[in-house]
Amino acid sequence: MSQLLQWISAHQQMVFIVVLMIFVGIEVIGRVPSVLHTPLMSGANAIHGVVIIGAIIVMGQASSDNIPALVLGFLAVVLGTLNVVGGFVVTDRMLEMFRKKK
Amino acid sequence: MSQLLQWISAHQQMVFIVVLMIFVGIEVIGRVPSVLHTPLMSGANAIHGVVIIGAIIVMGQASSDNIPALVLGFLAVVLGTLNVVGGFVVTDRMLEMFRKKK
Amino acid sequence: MEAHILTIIYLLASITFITGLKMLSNPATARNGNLTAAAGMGLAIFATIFLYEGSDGKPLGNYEWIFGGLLIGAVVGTLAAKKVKMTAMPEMVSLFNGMGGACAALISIVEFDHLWHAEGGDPVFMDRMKLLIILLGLIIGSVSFSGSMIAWGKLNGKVKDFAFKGQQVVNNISILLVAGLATWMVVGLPGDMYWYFHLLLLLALLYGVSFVMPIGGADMPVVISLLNSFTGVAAACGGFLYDNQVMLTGGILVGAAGTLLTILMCKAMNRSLLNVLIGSFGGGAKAGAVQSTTGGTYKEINVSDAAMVMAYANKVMIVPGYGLAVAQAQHVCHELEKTLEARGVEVKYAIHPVAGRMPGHMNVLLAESDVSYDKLLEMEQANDEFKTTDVVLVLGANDVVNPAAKTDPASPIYGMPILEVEEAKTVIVNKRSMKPGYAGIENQLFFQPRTSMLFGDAKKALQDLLSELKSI
Amino acid sequence: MEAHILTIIYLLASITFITGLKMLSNPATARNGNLTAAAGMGLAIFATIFLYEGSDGKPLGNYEWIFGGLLIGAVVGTLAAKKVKMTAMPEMVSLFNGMGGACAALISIVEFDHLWHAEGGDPVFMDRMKLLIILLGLIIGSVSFSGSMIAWGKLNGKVKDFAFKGQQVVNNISILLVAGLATWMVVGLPGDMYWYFHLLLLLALLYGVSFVMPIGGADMPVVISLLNSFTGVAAACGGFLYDNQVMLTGGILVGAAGTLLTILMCKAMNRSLLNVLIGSFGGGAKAGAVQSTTGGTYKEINVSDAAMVMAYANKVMIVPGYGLAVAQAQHVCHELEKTLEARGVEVKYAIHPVAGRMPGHMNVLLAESDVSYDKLLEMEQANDEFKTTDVVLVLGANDVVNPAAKTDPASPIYGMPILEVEEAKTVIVNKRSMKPGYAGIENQLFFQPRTSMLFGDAKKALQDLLSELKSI
Ligand SMILES: NC(=O)c1ccc[n+]([C@@H]2O[C@H](COP(=O)([O-])OP(=O)(O)OC[C@H]3O[C@@H](n4cnc5c(N)ncnc54)[C@H](OP(=O)(O)O)[C@@H]3O)[C@@H](O)[C@H]2O)c1
Ligand SMILES: NC(=O)c1ccc[n+]([C@@H]2O[C@H](COP(=O)([O-])OP(=O)(O)OC[C@H]3O[C@@H](n4cnc5c(N)ncnc54)[C@H](OP(=O)(O)O)[C@@H]3O)[C@@H](O)[C@H]2O)c1
Repeated sequence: MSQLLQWISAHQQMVFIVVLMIFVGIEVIGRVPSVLHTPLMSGANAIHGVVIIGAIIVMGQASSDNIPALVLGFLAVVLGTLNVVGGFVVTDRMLEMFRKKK
Repeated sequence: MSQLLQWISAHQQMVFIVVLMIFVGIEVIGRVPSVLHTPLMSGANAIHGVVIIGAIIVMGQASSDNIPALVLGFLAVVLGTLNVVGGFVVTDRMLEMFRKKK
Repeated sequence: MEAHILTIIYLLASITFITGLKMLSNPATARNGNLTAAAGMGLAIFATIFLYEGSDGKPLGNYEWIFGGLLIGAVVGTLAAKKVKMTAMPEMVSLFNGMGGACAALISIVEFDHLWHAEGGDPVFMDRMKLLIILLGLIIGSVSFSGSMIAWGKLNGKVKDFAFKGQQVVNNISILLVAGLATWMVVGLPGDMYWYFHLLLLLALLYGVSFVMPIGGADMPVVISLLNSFTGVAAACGGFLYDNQVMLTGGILVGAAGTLLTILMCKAMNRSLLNVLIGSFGGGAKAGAVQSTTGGTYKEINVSDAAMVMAYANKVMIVPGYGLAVAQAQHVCHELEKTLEARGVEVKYAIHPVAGRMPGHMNVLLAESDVSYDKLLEMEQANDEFKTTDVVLVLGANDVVNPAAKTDPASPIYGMPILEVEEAKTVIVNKRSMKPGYAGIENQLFFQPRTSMLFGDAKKALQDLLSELKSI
Repeated sequence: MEAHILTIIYLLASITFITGLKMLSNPATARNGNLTAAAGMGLAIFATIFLYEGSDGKPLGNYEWIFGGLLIGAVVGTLAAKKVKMTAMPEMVSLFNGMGGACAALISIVEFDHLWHAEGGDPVFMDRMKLLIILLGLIIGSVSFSGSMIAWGKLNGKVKDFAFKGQQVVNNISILLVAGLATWMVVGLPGDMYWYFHLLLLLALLYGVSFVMPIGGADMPVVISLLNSFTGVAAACGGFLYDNQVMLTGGILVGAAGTLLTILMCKAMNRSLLNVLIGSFGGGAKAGAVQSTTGGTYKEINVSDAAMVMAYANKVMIVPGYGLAVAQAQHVCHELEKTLEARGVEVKYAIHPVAGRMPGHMNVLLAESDVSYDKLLEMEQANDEFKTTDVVLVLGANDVVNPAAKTDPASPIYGMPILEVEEAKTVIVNKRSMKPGYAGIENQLFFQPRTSMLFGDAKKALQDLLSELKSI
């Protein structure tokens, strides 16, 4: 428990960022019309693809004799990229549909 | 310039907090009906009275032989408290008016 | 351990500020929102006093001074806030806002002194970023302080509007001067900085005065809202200075929300912020100047006829405006409403969002005289009901019922949504003369065939109407 | 220097994520919002590759692997996203979401390995908080991965709904098991943790499967949205692990927004999230069970009569529903619309927000067949126009036109706003049988005097109508 308190205190700014971000996330979406639910979900899906950055770091820091780390890291990069690229492209396609004839 | 860059980097989390807070501030208020403009202004006014915390720190850290610091610090505490207490009380009075007969 | 708990309390306080502000922007939760933020603030204050540790690990001292200051501030603040008249509330807010600004400036002064002495009077090795933050806090706090004082003076009539040709130019030059001096101090770290610092303080205070001076008294709510967000930013500077999250978040929150609120207020009047600040119109002084250009003929009605028309109507709609507030006629107005209702007439109020001189002015005013909440119609509702209304009684309102807002693109109020009273069968307008209102423009409504003018001070006219009604 | 620039780029990227998401929630700006966020993401990715420095100050290596991975992922992702059919998009999103979850889990696996080897295989001195974060990332990522895979399988029909009695209990026990094991690992730091770690991975994967398995296929959009926010939180764990602001903000942003979006989706169907997750109804399998309780009599209409009625109407309103999507009849529908318009009949579509099986389903479907955007009326508009409509053609819709939502408080859809088609002069309902729809309840609309049933597959019925119309 006291370890947790200490950790929070040491990372207080990160904790603040998390809390603020929660507010931002909730507020930003508050007024979305239901037609946009699917594209919004898809767009958000692409954004959490930011996990790719972690994969890149893992990959980039793996020492070249650590085969398992290299393989797993490589897999992570591929999957993360799929998430990001596929996510944004599919969202764009959905939204294109909506606006086609406007 | 590079000093600024370095400072931003060193305080990156604070900078993030500021940016996020701006988003929060804007989003949170987005839908206020105009009847509430005055109480909202007044409530926000009370909240920036949080500057009182700075005044308390100044006051609490002033060495007891530093008369100017003591006097200025004391003044700051009084003014800051006026801001906070007066601000919240006056806001409450305004809002009481609105809800009287509901 | 103390420091960890303090961190968490600060986090909680920041959350109460955010949720409090959010609740404040909804009528149903507003009051609780204010209390929520206040509770968070109280927590943060006491936690700071007892748990704060400086960078050297020492707790705070000088408790007697701190509590003395808190006590004085709390007592005076509470009394002032409780005593103030309803209509004087905006000036009270301005005063409190000024206090906050002054507090921020004082902190900067003391911290500059520390920094100066720490370097033994030679600023060559000063921490530039720290200096920058101190100067920012000083400038913004001072401008907010002196500007708020002027705004306060204007609202209670002690300070008159004052502008001269080229004022805008002088203002722009002074702000450039302030910014230039501050930049130079940070970049050049001049040896005689101590003196420049106080020059900067003086300049900032003066700028606050000259910034607010030319703006019309009626625009003060907007100015106060702007200065309010300034003080927020000044408080945030303190947050950077002490690496203090709650000051940072609270300050920035108000800075951002206040700026948006200022813009929303301007929008509600269909003006831009720039337009308000440059003060192109809005001075009460100007109101007389533009009057009566088209002329045309209008009908007068006398008190007994007006009383008769209303007594035999099915539905009367009252449109209150600035004149009602000036005449302090809200109580008589409520009397009239009750007398009419006793005769079986349905009476309602149509509230325009920017009627009067501050947002919500009419709601507060009528609430003060015990008018029931569900008799107050918002603009949209009211506009739906005018068609079925027999008599509209306009009491000291002008701009908010001016059809030019819909029809005349050249009008300064063009585009502002208005109360469409001309849809009712009869319109009776009470004001003292044919003079225009806040926006300084003619009102064609007064010349329409269905409109009759009932001249006189609102309070007097209502009293006369009341006694006529009772004798019918 | 590089590190400073990287920080600022991360800040920019976070801002693009926030503004992008904000723009995505408004139809006019949605597409640009997506591009904005994508641009920020690209920037962050390349800045990381070239500017990132580990805690030891070393830049990243293994460029060939990184770029190889990026290239493969980008090519496959783009192709998949471009090739997928419009109606299969939700399953695509689910697939991509699973990839993100897997990525987060993989990161945790590698980092656990590092941590393990750094301690030389003895976890006594492990950093507990770091371990906790790694485990959280592992669990949430794995659940999101396996859950998304099942959701994907359900949507494309490869996986069938499967539930047994007590499934809910088994689920609750497994999540408790997962949480308990993780807590014990963090608190007890057992020496054979390496094995427990992989057990945890397995359990989490299994939980993801058993969590999604019992939920009805039609509820998958809600589940995907929930898993989407899970992956966001998993990404944020990575942010904590690497002290990386952009992962933290991006992840939490999606976590919070995704959770809210999930709730909003449920609300639009007038259900609670809990109700969806426990799967009390919603399985397409159940639909047949509750049917035809009240009975009553309904009228049938044959194709030529239906064609006649529509051909001589002034205004026809088409209400598309899930059946239209199943029958893939959108193109024929558009044909019908054009043919009617050519005869001078005014044709419009009334779009209910939750018609079909995913939000916006009908809009996407009709857009695919080139129906003009301004022919699509939202629910409120449509409800205003039904009074002046001669013929309403309901195509494979059921719940969204069920008057029980307004009249029967006992009905599971009570309170959901519906399309009030019964206000029109004539209602023609096309479906294959009298079976109920998604909610599994009877529809009184079918038994009303103004309603006639046109049985048959939507595509077939429309083709028949079309040829009849051409021969009139
Ligand atoms: N609410 C806000 O937040 C706010 C803030 C700043 C500015 N404003 C502006 O203020 C205006 C408000 O419109 P409004 O219609 O309420 O007021 P208005 O347009 O300013 O008109 C008020 C009228 O009341 C009359 N009047 C003054 N004293 C009176 C008395 N003792 N008895 C009877 N009548 C009296 C005046 O005519 P006589 O001189 O002929 O009597 C004047 O025409 C808008 O233009 C708005 O943009 C509003
Ligand atoms: N949009 C979303 O986001 C979403 C997500 C999850 C759940 N839901 C739920 O889904 C429902 C949507 O309502 P809805 O009115 O669109 O659909 P519905 O109530 O499910 O009704 C669809 C009807 O289409 C008929 N049908 C099926 N295949 C057909 C075919 N080939 N040709 C002609 N008719 C066919 C079925 O009747 P027969 O079997 O007699 O043909 C069925 O009654 C709501 O209850 C909503 O809450 C929506």
